[in-house]
Amino acid sequence: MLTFVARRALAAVPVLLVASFLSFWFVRVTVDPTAKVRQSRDPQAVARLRERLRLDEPVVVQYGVWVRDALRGDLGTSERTGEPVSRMLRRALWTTTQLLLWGTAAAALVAVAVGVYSALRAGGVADHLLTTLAFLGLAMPPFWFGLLAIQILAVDLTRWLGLSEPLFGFVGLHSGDGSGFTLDYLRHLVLPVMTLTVGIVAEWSRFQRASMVEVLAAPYIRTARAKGVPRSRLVVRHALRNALLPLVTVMALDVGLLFGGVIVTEQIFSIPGMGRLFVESLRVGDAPVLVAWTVVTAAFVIAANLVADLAYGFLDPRVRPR
Amino acid sequence: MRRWTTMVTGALVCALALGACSSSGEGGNGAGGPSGPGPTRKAAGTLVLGAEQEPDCADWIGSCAGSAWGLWTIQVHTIPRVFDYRKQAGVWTEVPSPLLAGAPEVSERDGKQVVTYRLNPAARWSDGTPITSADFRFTWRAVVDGEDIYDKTGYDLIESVDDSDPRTVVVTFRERYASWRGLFAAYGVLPRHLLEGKDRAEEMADGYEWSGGPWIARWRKGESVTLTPNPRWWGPPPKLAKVVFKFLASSAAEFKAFESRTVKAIYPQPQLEVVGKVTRRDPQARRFVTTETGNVEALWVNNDRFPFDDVRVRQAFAYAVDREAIVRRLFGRLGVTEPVHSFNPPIQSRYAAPAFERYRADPRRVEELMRAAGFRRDGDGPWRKDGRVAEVVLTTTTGNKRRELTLQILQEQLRRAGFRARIGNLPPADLFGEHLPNGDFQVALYAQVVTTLDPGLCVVFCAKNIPGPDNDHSGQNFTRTRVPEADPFLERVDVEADEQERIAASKRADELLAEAMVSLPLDPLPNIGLWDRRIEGPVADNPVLGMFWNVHEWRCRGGRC
Amino acid sequence: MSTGHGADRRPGPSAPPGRRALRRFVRRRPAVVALVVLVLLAAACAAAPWLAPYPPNRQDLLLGPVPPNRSHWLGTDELGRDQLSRILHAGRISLSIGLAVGALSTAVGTAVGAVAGYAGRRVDQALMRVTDLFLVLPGIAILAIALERLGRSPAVIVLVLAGLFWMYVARVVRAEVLSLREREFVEAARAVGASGTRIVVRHLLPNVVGVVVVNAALAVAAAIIAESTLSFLGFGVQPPATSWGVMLADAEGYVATPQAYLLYGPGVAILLTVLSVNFVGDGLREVFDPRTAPR
Amino acid sequence: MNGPAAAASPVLRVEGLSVVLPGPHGPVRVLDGVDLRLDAGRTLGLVGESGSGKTTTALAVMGLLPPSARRTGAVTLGGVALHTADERTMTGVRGRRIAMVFQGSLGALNPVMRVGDQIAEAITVHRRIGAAELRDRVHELLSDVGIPDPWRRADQYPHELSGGMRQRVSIAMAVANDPEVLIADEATTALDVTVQAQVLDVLRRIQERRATAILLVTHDLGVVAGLADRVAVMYAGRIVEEGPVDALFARPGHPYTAALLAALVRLDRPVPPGTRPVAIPGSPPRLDEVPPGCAFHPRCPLALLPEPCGRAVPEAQVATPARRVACHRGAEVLSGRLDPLPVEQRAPVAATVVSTARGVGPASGPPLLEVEGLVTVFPVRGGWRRRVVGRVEAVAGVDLALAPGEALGVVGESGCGKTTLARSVLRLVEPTSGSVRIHGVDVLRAERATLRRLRRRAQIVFQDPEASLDPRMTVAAIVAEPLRIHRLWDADAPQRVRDLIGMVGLDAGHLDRYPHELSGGQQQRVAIARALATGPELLVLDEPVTALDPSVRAGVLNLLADLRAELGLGYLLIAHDLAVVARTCDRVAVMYLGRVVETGPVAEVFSTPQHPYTQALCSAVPVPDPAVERTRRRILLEGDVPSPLDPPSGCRFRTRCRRADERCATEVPVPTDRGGGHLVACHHPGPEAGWGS
Repeated sequence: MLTFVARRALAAVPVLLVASFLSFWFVRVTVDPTAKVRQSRDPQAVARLRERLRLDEPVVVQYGVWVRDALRGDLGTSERTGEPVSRMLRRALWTTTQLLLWGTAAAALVAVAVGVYSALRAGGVADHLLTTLAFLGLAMPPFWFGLLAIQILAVDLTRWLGLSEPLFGFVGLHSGDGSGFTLDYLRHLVLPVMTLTVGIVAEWSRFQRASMVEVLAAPYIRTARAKGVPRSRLVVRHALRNALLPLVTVMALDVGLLFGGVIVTEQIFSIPGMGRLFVESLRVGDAPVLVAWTVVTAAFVIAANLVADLAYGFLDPRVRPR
Repeated sequence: MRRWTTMVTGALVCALALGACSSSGEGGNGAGGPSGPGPTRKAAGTLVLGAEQEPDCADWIGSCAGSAWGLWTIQVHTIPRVFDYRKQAGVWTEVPSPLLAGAPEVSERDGKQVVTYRLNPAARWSDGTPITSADFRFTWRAVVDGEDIYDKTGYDLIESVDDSDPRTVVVTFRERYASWRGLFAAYGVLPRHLLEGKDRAEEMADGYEWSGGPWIARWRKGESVTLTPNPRWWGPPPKLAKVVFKFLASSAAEFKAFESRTVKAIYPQPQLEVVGKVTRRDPQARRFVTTETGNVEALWVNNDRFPFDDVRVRQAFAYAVDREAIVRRLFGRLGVTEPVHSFNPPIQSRYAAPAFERYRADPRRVEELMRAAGFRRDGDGPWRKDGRVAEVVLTTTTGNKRRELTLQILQEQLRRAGFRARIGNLPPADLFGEHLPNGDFQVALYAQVVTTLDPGLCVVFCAKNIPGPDNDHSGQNFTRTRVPEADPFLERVDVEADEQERIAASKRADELLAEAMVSLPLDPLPNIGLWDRRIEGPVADNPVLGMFWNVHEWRCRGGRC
Repeated sequence: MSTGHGADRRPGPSAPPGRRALRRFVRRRPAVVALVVLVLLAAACAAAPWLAPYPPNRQDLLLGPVPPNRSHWLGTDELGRDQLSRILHAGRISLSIGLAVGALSTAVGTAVGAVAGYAGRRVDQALMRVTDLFLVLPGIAILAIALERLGRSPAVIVLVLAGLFWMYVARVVRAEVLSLREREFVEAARAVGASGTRIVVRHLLPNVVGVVVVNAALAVAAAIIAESTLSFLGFGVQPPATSWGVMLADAEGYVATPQAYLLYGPGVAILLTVLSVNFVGDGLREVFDPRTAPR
Repeated sequence: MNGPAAAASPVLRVEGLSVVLPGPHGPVRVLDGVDLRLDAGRTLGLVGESGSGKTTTALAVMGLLPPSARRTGAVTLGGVALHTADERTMTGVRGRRIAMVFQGSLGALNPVMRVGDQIAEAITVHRRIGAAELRDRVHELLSDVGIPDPWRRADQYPHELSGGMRQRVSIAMAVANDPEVLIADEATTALDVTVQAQVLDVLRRIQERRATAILLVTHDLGVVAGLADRVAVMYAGRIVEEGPVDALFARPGHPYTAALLAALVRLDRPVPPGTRPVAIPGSPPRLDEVPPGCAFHPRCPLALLPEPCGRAVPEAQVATPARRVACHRGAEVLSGRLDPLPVEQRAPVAATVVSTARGVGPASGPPLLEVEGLVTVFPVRGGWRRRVVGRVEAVAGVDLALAPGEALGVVGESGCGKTTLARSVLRLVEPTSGSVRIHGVDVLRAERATLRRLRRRAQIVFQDPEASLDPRMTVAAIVAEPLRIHRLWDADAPQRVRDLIGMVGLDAGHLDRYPHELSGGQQQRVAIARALATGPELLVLDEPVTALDPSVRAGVLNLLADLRAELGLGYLLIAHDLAVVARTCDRVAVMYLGRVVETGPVAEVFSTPQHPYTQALCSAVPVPDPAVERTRRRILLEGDVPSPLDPPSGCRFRTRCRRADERCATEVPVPTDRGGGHLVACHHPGPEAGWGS
């Protein structure tokens, strides 16, 4: 098993290399890394920067230098803040990882529950209602959902209930300058996680429903019924586990898409994660951050896919490595 | 000459950071006398305030100089400066800060200008080390010798800083320098004993724990700045136990945060929907809206580019634009109905002549001027000359909805006047980093923001400051303005010590610039503040130091915020 | 011959698969309703120049924002522009972007998927690596950088969005082709001597039409959402052109203000369109799904 | 119920069972008044073709119909009325008193549960039991069904077991609580004959030991013959005939039963030359389009039309005390006054299509097809980069020769490489070495153009007719495609397409149809027409009737025989069903693990097999004669086919051969002629004592 993990991880390296090169190249051709320096009144500054980034050499060489530095843990220095990019990314990634973990967990839980319930009541009123909701969730621009959620669940609710503080926070992950895993933190997570996951909850629940319906029609379910397995055990022990398998793959693929959602969510909820780092860096054309950002994000997605592969192997004995 | 650059830099950084650039006003209400510990009351309560942007870094004399929100959230509270800004007799003026024991003295010695500051003996850093003339000297050297210093203007004219007496700072200039009041004010004074021999930029960039002001600031990147009282502060102690600036990423969230009282005060950009929200009735909220700002939002015209390389076309352009309609539409509900008529911002109004008042929408004048310039027009079609269409590309920074809307109004007005107008917005970095310096634009909409009371337009309108080989392409005259008659007056404003002469020169320059219609000032970009009524204290705008500069004097009704 | 003709079970004339699919689609009520809504919406937008009560960019600065009333059914915005007219015109751009992205990504995806699925190991692996690569790259970020840097014209939006969507179609088509390739009719064609091109064009592609159409519909919906999200982040089309996403993003701050009506029009337009497209796609999926197809 | 006054008390009784399912065009009556009676400890065979309702009957008895089904009638199990029982009660009954074994597909067992746990679950859901006792019980059950090494097997997952093994697990699960009734629904259908024989043996032993009553649901009358006491035949949702197995086989009372029986081939007797299987026209009706009156009447040679067969549904008539026949003319048939077998009618084949008609039967002269030392190796990929981790010699050195007009059958069980052989011969898969010559032209080394020309002369018909026709093409387009590809499309071509369609027994009305609108038999005829379009001399037939219903098979086989006679075609026929080869071919080659072990004239090989494997194979085929089947000695093979990834050394069959000795492990047996072209590749050839009749 361990060698399998190692091999899969190793296999991801070339993908990461090519992805990082593409990201690097793309940012280089689109974002001028000297833009900010050019506003400085020091004419030598641009020349110094050009030399440091080897802008006069081919992109491949620049990339090579970048990789060499990156392997030493040096992802460059932000043009905007002068801070080491690696430090900025570490900070942002930690915040975003929290969002993604909570988001994925909550979304999976809700989606599976809804999907299973719908599948068991397939064709019923509840199923139709949940299907309609899912379609609405899919059709809703996520930022739109987030803004409405803030207005209704935070602002209006606060006023109606006459609270001095909103029930759900929507600025950052803590109120004031708090920190740590507290009730306050959870209250701040609710709205961003909802916004981040509204689309995927809808999608996953639809997927889970379909997969569950299919599994419920599988011959082994009939076999289990024929031996007298009661319904509850049938659903949990036989149907659910099999129906979860395909969802795992879909979830992994969607983590990449979630990164898009993170950009919007963090923007709306003022959360200092990868999304906001990206938006801020893009606005000022902070090339070093943008390069590192795309590469790290790609690595994150690759890692997520890897985890999903391994999870799939763990869940499904048919593909379990020996 | 130097303030303008600071200002311009400020404007750039500010605009870069997406914003309309405000910087603050109305020290009003007779806030805090210079010094002397008042009756000590126990500091109580935590106040959470909204900050619209996060500063990029806290290196106030280096790469992050002029960052408006950096100034408002950290710098004013921690860096000692020689002047505060108060409105006296209806005019914004510098007053000595608690750092000084009295007003600085300006004298002449051996034909050189000498400024003497006498320091308040109680002034000390948060570690107890007294603030001395050595710190002034260190600050001067740090600016002059520093590598990434954004603006050395003024400091580079200092010949020496005498620190022989720790309590007396004697600054000797190489030549006369009218704008000396900006020195050690915008940049403040840095602690020599903490920074000497170290990489200052590195030490300060991510925030610092020392202070020479009422608060000690702790900056949590991305989330907040927390101010706690500086126990060694020699002035009246802060009345609050803690002040937190939460960074808000979007203006929509900003208002909701205030509405739900997640934050208790905000200082928002005057976006359109903001206007609606500010004017809504909320009995729990207090507000100010002021046009007395250091801002001038203008249509900056490239004087080198067809068709605006012809003064008559520029004038026609000015007559084609209905500035009043635009200002009324944008800010009418805030009570702002009149465009600004000078490039000197409202807080420098005594240096300003309402020279652009002449340009009011007038289709007839447009017609006359265009024909005089050799343009012809068929019916509703655009003006043409030698087969070339009078086409205008209007540019502003992407992401600013109000400015984008403004351009849409302009587009419509220009179309009617016979100009073919296109909108080509650019990311701030591109606009300020590339297109403006290279002259690769036609008409750009952005604001200049001034954080000093000293006037000075030469840096943006003198011909010698057109970016080019002579000034290492570092000039700030992006509009390529060449009005030879105006240049002497503009230069004089920078050096003239006599106030009356200076005012006269400035007004004359205004007239000449308006005559040549080098660019078209639009509006003063009002400053807006909203706060919960439970906040007590002198809450008001300060056009130089921002709304929160005296937050140490704020408290909450009943100690609860 | 003794066993001659089997009993003809359906005496009526036989229908080609397309007509059959149509017939089955028509039986799905929500999908049909959605299709009607979609067609009406698209037609209204297409006819905007004739249908809209005002020119979309005509300003009335004195009027400013007024709530819906008899002369402005959906009210006016800050510049006094008629919302209904703008929504109709914006729809042209939103729908065009959606359709173009759907068409482009489907075309590319189908071509890549079909080639990868049929050509066999080496080509397949190469193409799939490329596909994986695109899936790994942070899509919306690339998109934003591209728009910020290459200009925000609808063409760039379409190109880049399509560049981010084709992989999904490619994967589905490839999987479908791979399974079709193993079907014996393909082998039969080879046994008869058919060339690779003929097999792809005559046998494989007609049989993947189902999944392709379904995925194209989903791509259209996703593109409209993506466009609105980009607009929210400030990367929408340039004025005076506007799209639903840009209108919605412009109205973002008006939640819970007297101008909140500005939010409803474009929001409902997006919601309705995407909802309809999804319903139609879902209907198509069931029509084309071999598992639900009765023999 | 008009049943016989039997002495034994019925343990399961089904009376007037009807089931209606919702369909796209309204409700469909899938079962119509089914009466069944199963006595304790006895076996009832329920026989019918796909869609006849036999599985629905089984599910209805178990209460496992989908919720949308409406069921009427009574089901009584040992005095308990199941038709009125609620779901809770049924859950308690299922698996404890009445259990079911399903068709042994991989999906019948939960893929993510260990088989031991699945068996254990069958016990624990019905009673409390200690962990140790449970484990012992599971292992005991696994041994009971003949699974060696039960301790290890219990910890494996279904995909790690072979098909036969899985089916044994299913049986173990079903009998875990010693139920009174065991329903085996097509329990051996997907299995190879040798494995089928093993599994049937397990069922037989279980019944002997536990006196379980078995309802044996199958489409294969042969299977029923050996195991059942009574037989019920279903057609279109009704029981058409029921009776004791001997009497029913000896003298079928319903024309349908008679035709099914007549279509069976007995391997224990040589096929009389020139005989043809009796073909029932048409195909079984879809349940939503059941003809009025007797559902069988459109296909029935005895039907009296319009009255009564076209109008009235025949009631079950009690012919003798133990027999019932639901046929208007059943009495006449049973009394022998009427022959239920249809009279042969044959339309002449339009021979104009193929210019050169050749003689029937093997002809002398140069061989049509020569295969020498053919080896086809597949790489097996695995691991993270899908690298080649092993090689499967699917075809491991095969020599064959086929004379013009000759029909050679290739038989063997799944995985023996026969299908790969078929595809290799036409180079649909790329062989690794050896040579294939068609009329002396080397196929394997042919250039593209030569290969194209060859493909006009050699064609293939696949197993699954539906899969082998492009669903988006009309019949006309499908048949015309070869002509277009080979640039033979001219003014006469449309007529040629019509001729071809006529030749395979369809009419021009079918030309505009799409494949899905045709029955399986019709689809296969279209596939044959396509294969004939370019006038080939060699047809490779890969399991041409396997996917077809038994009543339809004979028609297709007859067609193939006729075409061969008319057109002088050479056939290379691949089949797992020995009967098909016995009927159609002149010679047969028996394959095992990629090698031909025995080859020779059909009659000789099947009547006196020399190779132990051939003997086991022939022995495993059930004989459709209850008397013989009950008494004959079977040669049961041990274990499963070894993995082709790692075939045994020497003789590949040695691991399962009772004659094997050291020589077999080291030396690959060379085919030796036992006379008359009967070649055997075995170190110890010879007839098995006691084999044959």
